Amino acid sequence: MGIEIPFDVATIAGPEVGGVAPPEVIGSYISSAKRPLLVVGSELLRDEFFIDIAIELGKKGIPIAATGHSIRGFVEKGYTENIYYYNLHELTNCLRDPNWEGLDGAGNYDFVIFYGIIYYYASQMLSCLKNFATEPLMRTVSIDRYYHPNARMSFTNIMPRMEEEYKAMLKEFVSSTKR
Amino acid sequence: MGIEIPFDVATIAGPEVGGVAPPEVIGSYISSAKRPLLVVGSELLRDEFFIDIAIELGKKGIPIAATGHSIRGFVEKGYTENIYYYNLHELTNCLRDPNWEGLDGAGNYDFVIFYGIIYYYASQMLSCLKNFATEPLMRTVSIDRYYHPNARMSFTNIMPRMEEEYKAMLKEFVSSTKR
Amino acid sequence: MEEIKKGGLVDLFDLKNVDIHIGEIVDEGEEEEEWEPMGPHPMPRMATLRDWDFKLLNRYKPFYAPVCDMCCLCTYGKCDLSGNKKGACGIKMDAQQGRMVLLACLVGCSAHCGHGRHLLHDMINKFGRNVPIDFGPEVDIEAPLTRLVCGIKPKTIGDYEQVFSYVEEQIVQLTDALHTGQEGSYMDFESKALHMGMLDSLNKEAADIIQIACYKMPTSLPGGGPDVPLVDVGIGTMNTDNAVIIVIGHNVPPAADIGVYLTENDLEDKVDLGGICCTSIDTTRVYHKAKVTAALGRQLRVLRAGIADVVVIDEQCIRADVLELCQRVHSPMIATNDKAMHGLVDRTDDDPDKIVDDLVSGRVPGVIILEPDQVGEVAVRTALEMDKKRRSLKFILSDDEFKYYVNDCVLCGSCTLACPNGLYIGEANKSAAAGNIKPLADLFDICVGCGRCEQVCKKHIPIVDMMTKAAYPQLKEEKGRMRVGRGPIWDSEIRVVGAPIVLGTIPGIIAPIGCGNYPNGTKDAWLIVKEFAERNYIVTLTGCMAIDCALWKDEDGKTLYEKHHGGFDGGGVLNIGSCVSNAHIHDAAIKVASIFAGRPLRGNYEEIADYILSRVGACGVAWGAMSQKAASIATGFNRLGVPAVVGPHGVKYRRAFMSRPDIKEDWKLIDASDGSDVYVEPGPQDLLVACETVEEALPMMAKLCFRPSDTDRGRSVKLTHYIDLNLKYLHTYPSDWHLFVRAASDLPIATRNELLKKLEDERDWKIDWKKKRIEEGPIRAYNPSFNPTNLERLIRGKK
Amino acid sequence: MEEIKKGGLVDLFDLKNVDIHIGEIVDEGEEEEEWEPMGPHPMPRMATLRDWDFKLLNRYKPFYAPVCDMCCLCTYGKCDLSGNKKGACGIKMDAQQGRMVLLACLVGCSAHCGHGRHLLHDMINKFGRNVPIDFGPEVDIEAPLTRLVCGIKPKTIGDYEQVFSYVEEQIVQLTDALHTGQEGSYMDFESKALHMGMLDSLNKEAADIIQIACYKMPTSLPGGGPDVPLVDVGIGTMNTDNAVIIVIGHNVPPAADIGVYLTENDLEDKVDLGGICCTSIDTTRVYHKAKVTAALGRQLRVLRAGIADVVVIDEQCIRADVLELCQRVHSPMIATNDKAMHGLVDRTDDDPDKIVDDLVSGRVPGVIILEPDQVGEVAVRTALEMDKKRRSLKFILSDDEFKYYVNDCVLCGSCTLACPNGLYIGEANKSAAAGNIKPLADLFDICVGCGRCEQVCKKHIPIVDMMTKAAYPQLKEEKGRMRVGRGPIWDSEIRVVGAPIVLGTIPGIIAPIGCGNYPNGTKDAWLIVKEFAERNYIVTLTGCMAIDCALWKDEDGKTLYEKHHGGFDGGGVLNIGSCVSNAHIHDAAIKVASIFAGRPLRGNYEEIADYILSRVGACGVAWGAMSQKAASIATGFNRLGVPAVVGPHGVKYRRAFMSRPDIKEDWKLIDASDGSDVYVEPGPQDLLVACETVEEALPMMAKLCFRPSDTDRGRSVKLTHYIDLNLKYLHTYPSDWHLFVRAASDLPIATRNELLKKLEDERDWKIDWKKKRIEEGPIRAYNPSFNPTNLERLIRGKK
Ligand code: SF4
Ligand code: SF4
Ligand code: SF4
Ligand code: SF4
Ligand code: SF4
Ligand code: SF4
Ligand code: SF4
Ligand code: SF4
Repeated sequence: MGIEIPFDVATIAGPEVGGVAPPEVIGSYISSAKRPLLVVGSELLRDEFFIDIAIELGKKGIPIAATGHSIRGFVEKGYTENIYYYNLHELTNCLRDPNWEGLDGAGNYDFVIFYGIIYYYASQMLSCLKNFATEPLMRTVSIDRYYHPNARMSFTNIMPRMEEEYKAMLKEFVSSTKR
Repeated sequence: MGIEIPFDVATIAGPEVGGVAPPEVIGSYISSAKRPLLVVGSELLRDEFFIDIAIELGKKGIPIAATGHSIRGFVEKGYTENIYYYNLHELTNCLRDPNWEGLDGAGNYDFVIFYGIIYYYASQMLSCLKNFATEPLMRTVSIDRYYHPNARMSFTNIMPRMEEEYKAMLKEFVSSTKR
Repeated sequence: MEEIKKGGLVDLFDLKNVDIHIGEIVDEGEEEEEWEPMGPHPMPRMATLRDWDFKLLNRYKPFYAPVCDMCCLCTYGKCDLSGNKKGACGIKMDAQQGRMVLLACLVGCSAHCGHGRHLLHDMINKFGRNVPIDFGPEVDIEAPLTRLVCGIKPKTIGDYEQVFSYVEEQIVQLTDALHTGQEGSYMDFESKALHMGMLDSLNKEAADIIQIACYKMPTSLPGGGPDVPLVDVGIGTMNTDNAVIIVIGHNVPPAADIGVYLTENDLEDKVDLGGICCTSIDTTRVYHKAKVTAALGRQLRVLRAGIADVVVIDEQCIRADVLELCQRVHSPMIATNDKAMHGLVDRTDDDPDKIVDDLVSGRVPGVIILEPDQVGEVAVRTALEMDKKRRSLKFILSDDEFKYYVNDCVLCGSCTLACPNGLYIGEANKSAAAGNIKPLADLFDICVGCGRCEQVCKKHIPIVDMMTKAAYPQLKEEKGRMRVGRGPIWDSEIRVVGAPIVLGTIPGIIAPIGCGNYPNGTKDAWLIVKEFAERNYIVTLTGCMAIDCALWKDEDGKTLYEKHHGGFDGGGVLNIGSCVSNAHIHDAAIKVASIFAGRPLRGNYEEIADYILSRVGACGVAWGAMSQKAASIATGFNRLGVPAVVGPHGVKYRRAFMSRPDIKEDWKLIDASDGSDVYVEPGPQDLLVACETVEEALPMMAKLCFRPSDTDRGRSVKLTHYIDLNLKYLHTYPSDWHLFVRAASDLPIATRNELLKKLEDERDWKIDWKKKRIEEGPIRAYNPSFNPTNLERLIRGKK
Repeated sequence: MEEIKKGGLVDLFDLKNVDIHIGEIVDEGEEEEEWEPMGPHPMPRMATLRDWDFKLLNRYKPFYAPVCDMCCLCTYGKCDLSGNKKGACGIKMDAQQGRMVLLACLVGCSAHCGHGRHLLHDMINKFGRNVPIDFGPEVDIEAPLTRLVCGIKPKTIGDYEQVFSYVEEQIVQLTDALHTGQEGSYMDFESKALHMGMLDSLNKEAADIIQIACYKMPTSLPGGGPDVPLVDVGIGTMNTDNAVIIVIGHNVPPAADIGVYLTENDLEDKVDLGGICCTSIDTTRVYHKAKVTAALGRQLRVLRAGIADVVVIDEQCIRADVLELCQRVHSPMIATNDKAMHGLVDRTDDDPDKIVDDLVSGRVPGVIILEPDQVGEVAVRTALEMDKKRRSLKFILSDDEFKYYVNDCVLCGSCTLACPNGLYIGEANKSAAAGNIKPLADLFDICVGCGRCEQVCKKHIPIVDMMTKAAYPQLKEEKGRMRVGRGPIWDSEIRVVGAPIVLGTIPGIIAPIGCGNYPNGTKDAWLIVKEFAERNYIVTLTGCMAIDCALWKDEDGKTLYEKHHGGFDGGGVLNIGSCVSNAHIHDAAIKVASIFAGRPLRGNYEEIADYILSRVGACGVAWGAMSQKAASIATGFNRLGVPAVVGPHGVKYRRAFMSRPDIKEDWKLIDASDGSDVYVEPGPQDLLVACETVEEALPMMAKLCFRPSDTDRGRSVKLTHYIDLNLKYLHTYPSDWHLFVRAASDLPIATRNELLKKLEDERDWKIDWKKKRIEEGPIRAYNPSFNPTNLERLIRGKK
């Protein structure tokens, strides 16, 4: 795993930084999760494709927390199974507490996937989890088009002209996520 | 060039960090310098070997600024050619000024080699040069047994049990420094 | 020796060759005692209100998202605190974050205190300390925060010396706690931050009261309050055929002096006086021909556009590179405040002829004039001269330059990585190169005008100027209207709306405040105001949001200020004033407790805050919150029991205050009527929370207006808007609306059946359909006589 | 209503149910005028002394070494400033560094001001505001800094209320300047930092004067001054057969109350009262049976060793994890200050029986008692009880545990990378595993006791305890002696040494001060004192260096305090007192200007600082400087014209002040006698500089004692030591000694020929060997009537 320039260059928090990883690595990493959670944000709404990817993951049994106003996209597609609106700040506040009961009442999660969230907001929430959700350790990844040093693994920065490649990566990611 | 954990873990300054490089790479990098300067510090005194290395570099025509109380080691060896005691803080204060006349009156340097200096002191001085000695750009390297992210290039961290390897690296470095 | 004037605190400054001698203070009688008996906590010290703070902090547990995993505050460091490790001094990451929050609040609070104290000195110099504090017939409680916190009823501006002395002492005590080796508990850091926030609210009230009193800014005298006039807002309103002076900052005296000079010399139509940030707002409160050129986000672009023939800065929110920017477009600069001197030479008391000559000739790029009453003449005369010299200069890119640059861009993406909003500038350039400038023009409003992008562009493309060029046609049309800052809410208004607010039938007070670090442009500010004003909330604005929301118009070409009334009543859109004016929003809440509910005010902070937290459905929104002041402002609101929503950049403040509705024990209140414990719904759920998008923020703000004291009618109004805003912006019902239902009567009549059905189906609540009653389900039953409090001492009778 | 007491500034706190009413201040006459006419700058504001600052800053240009290339102070950020780029607010890296320096000075200055003000409240509560300030027959100028800065001659402690009000107002004004969007120039940030430093010096004087006056600490009454008694220093001096109380921090009243309780209850031989950091120093000034257990660097280890039956903390320099550390070894903790409350419950005014019971039973790990006079009883009774309970507990590692851990170490090096001093702990463990514990024992003194290593050890080796175990035999023998802090230097002493100091025949005043962040252990502190005391410098110590140098003994078993006299004269080794006492070092320099040179004092800061810079050969050394206080202390010395040397960790303060001897124009002074310009040698060359090793620091400090005013005899003495220290520690002549030679008479007689020869041979100087005169070479000729100044207004006559 290499590292690169954070999408917001000064997002350099300290000695503990996560690495850049390709989709299949992140996908197989997720496969080891006991209770994963997909957290999606408003940037998903810029293209139906991204919603569909989330739904595919949802259909693999990964519950979805829809933050920002992303829930809209799912409602419009009629996907309402295992998906919950949550404010991201409030959600992270719950995730940092090992005793939180989770969206379904069955307890907190051990693995969180960030997807479609404004870079700096996601980065700060990942920072909270990195620093405070340590006992037990919560693993975090991002599948956004940004390098996120506060996540354990994330994609590289992907500029708009590489949108198709990004979409391919997401597909690859979905297919390598086994549950 | 890779990077690793700084010798003092929290020596992470921001987006601009130098890399770890092997002796021959640093050596050949120096070969491109017009006016290099070797800055040595008190840690040199822990073994005659290190003084000898500095003297070898001095004999290749690289002037030496002896900081801390390192000058002692050279005096004891009778090496007084092209070597000047300087306080490292004061020296860096001069180095940051393009108009400084240099130790020999012939002008400032374009390339500085740090060697034998207490880690955190060296690191801060390298930070000053990195941030402020930019027009014209002053290149900096360290050949200490530490990874120095504020230098453009430095060795990796080398623990005491690897002392012999470190000495070999220094030898390699000297031989690859062509002037 | 001059006689030392009455006031208790002696002005020890500027005594040159004068002996300081303090004599005896003679008691003049008990006159002050009459207005109200002293409450339990006048002039609270650092630990006095700690119990209250801990009540808040236990419910709204500090949440930390570090911006940095290291600490670099002493030379034991840097220390790596990641994973909640301890630094060399033993501090853990959580406490360190609390410390950084206290630091931010310190700087914010000191900015207002420093400004207020400075203003007071200048005003006493100019008007003497006996300027009466009298806000007209509709305002009896002239200074609610001063009465509440200090136990003082100020009669003249001189009375504020003791207030500032109190605040200054407390600030220093709190700063002491920042030193390495003090607090080890984040809870205590946060209690101190809350204290700092409270002090800050007091500062703001003091500063605004002083300037209102001295400059006769709008109050409840004719032309004030709801009837304040409208002024021009926007770059497009600047008449560049005139000489143009731009004032920037927060401290109005120098700008006021410019206004006086223009008026006295009949130059009002020859010189345009425009401003940026709060000074501009306050200038319009003093000099009605002034214009509000822009808020913070446009500062760099206004300066770079070169429209200013003179730039006058005072303090705060001024770009640190202002001098360099001015030099680039040959705008002489006048610094007027010792806090922002920019390395210039101090020319106070120097001959104006010489100063003007030095500035106009370009011998010096700028000067310092610390005496506000010396600024007007120099600024105006320089502007008139410079106007002639600068007429031929052009600072907007030519078409050719624009074309050259868009083609030169290599789409390297460096600018995007440097941009706080991650704007894809390269792509917009590419599109412009291909003939479509819209993407670039569209970035203009989303850009926060920071200039970071340009510094990293290897092709030296003047990105900021490129956006300005592309958006130039819109920009020329940026012509809005804004009410002049009205200052205090009238007691008479409170008497009218107190009950509707507490009972919930006015669904809430929404207070958009603060800076322009928006995630997606100024239009969000407009949308927030529009949405709530149309729903009959009271919308009270200050600072940059008050400006930015005025830039946009509806289909009829009307701004929100034109569309809505300016009274403190449902549907009102009030410009309260500059940042310091937002104390009047606190004051309104306090007056509800005092005037409507008759709670004692004097030195009684804890009880009033407890009242507000449980009963006054108010919610601040600092959608572009950026500065340390915004941090202390929000924290001050929080201690008083008022929640605030921030935009996504707000997460970089590191700390939020959110509750856990799922933890029942956190929601135990006391019924003061009988001392019984009552478990309640989460109202308000958070004290400080960030939303990702404005679409998310709108329903969130509606939610944060719920209060345990809501009557059923009030609750049904609030629920209506909460659900409706969810449906409108999130396209779904909120997942937690049922938490706020205590009885069927809490449900809006129009949709009551439908909602009861949902409760039955989705939540398994038991509904008695005949009686249309809820039999089982709610957290608690609705009890109209419930008297919620968090304070045991307020229990009136034991059950 | 209570009568408001004389003093001008009304105490507005703790007024419960009391009306505040301010009447008229009646002028009582002109009595104050008599002592001295007011100078030009009483109570200078932020910009008042800016000209002086710019003079300093132009010669000693701020040098910045960023610890971080980013700024994270507002939510526009983080911003990448590397390469002197600008942040989103327009600030450049250099100005941002100046801002961080101002922040450090703010926190340091506020710590002293907060402490002083707090102390004043407590002392007024206890003793009233009329406690006279009278330091005995030898001290007429009781408060040089107060007179100099404020223009006030304080008669009672109550007079300090106005001083603190002045400082507090200024601190807030300066803090305002930290807000985003204020200064853009690093020069102005530094001028503000210098102002902060000056205020800090005033705070310290105020605080020490108040405590001296109230607690009758040593002055010039019998047993004071040079004759202060000696006390025990070191962990080895603690008698663990007694109950042990450890006080930590800086604010002495709670510890003083413990002393009173012990005395009154005849428990002095049953309870050992020891302390860490400045509180311990000040405790010995009040209660002579107190011991100084350790300085900052040993705090963690003293606590972990579990010797304390009770730990009492007040404020500053307390480990943030103190509560956790206390819990681990079952030491109940009492927090006594609102700045460091550690999340505990406030039990002020509670029944002592209950508190003691709660602590002894372990029901609570600690309590808060904010009233100092309630601390003694609780602390002592708890200690006596805990002593019984804790006797059987052992906190030093057993041999087996030690062995287990040294063998368990995998030499991974994580601890080394976490250690601020980069100590090779793994290697020392390995050596211990092989039977040689010396390397590990040797680390004990070099370790600064931060605990960072342990947190990263994957094998959970208690590294700090390991070093303690290895060094235990030495540690038990750590038994030093130290003079009790003597407080003010006597006017009579100044009268004797004024001339020798200014003329240079006493080569200098060396002032070791501050914290324990040494690069190589406490022995360096000892060496510095020893070297200069033996060379007839005056050595004045405060704070942790005063403690640490007392840990070491010479061959005769004597500490430096025992070896050297305690008078302010050549060869003296003076413990001035705690950190706040180092104001007396400023005061000594000021008194030289005032008493010896007859310069007007009142409100005349600029002239006095100019005098000191040019004539008083004093140099501070903060070899272990760590805290924000050390930053503001050094900056305060600098504004007054006194240079300071720091250890290598000091580079992490980010800023230094060094001159460029090679730039001739920077060294232009004015001869006040005739107004002529004189280009001089670089004396002092730097105002703030770091040395890498103590061997380098010793000659550097000698160099920083050169002053342009030195007589030839004085210069020859200084040159002797400068050259000699170079030869001794660097084994060579200094490369710049010739710069300080103006005439042959400047050269020491013993080596004059040799040195003249060197000048001829190595520097091409022209020597007239017959006359033994230098014909050509020096920067300037020696002129005994040279009257150096930097201030044009001091020119007496034009040539
Ligand atoms: S204040 Fe504490 S955490 Fe911060 S650098 Fe200093 S020792 Fe480390
Ligand atoms: S940094 Fe410059 S060249 Fe690179 S994409 Fe941005 S505008 Fe284009
Ligand atoms: S000036 Fe605008 S486009 Fe450039 S970095 Fe700042 S916000 Fe982004
Ligand atoms: S609202 Fe914020 S940005 Fe605007 S003037 Fe006030 S503090 Fe500055
Ligand atoms: S706290 Fe801020 S200034 Fe300090 S290291 Fe972190 S980012 Fe840099
Ligand atoms: S204060 Fe300036 S440099 Fe620092 S984070 Fe804010 S905008 Fe960036
Ligand atoms: S406790 Fe001592 S050995 Fe451990 S990291 Fe700190 S200084 Fe180094
Ligand atoms: S971290 Fe622990 S195991 Fe590693 S070298 Fe240090 S003491 Fe040994």
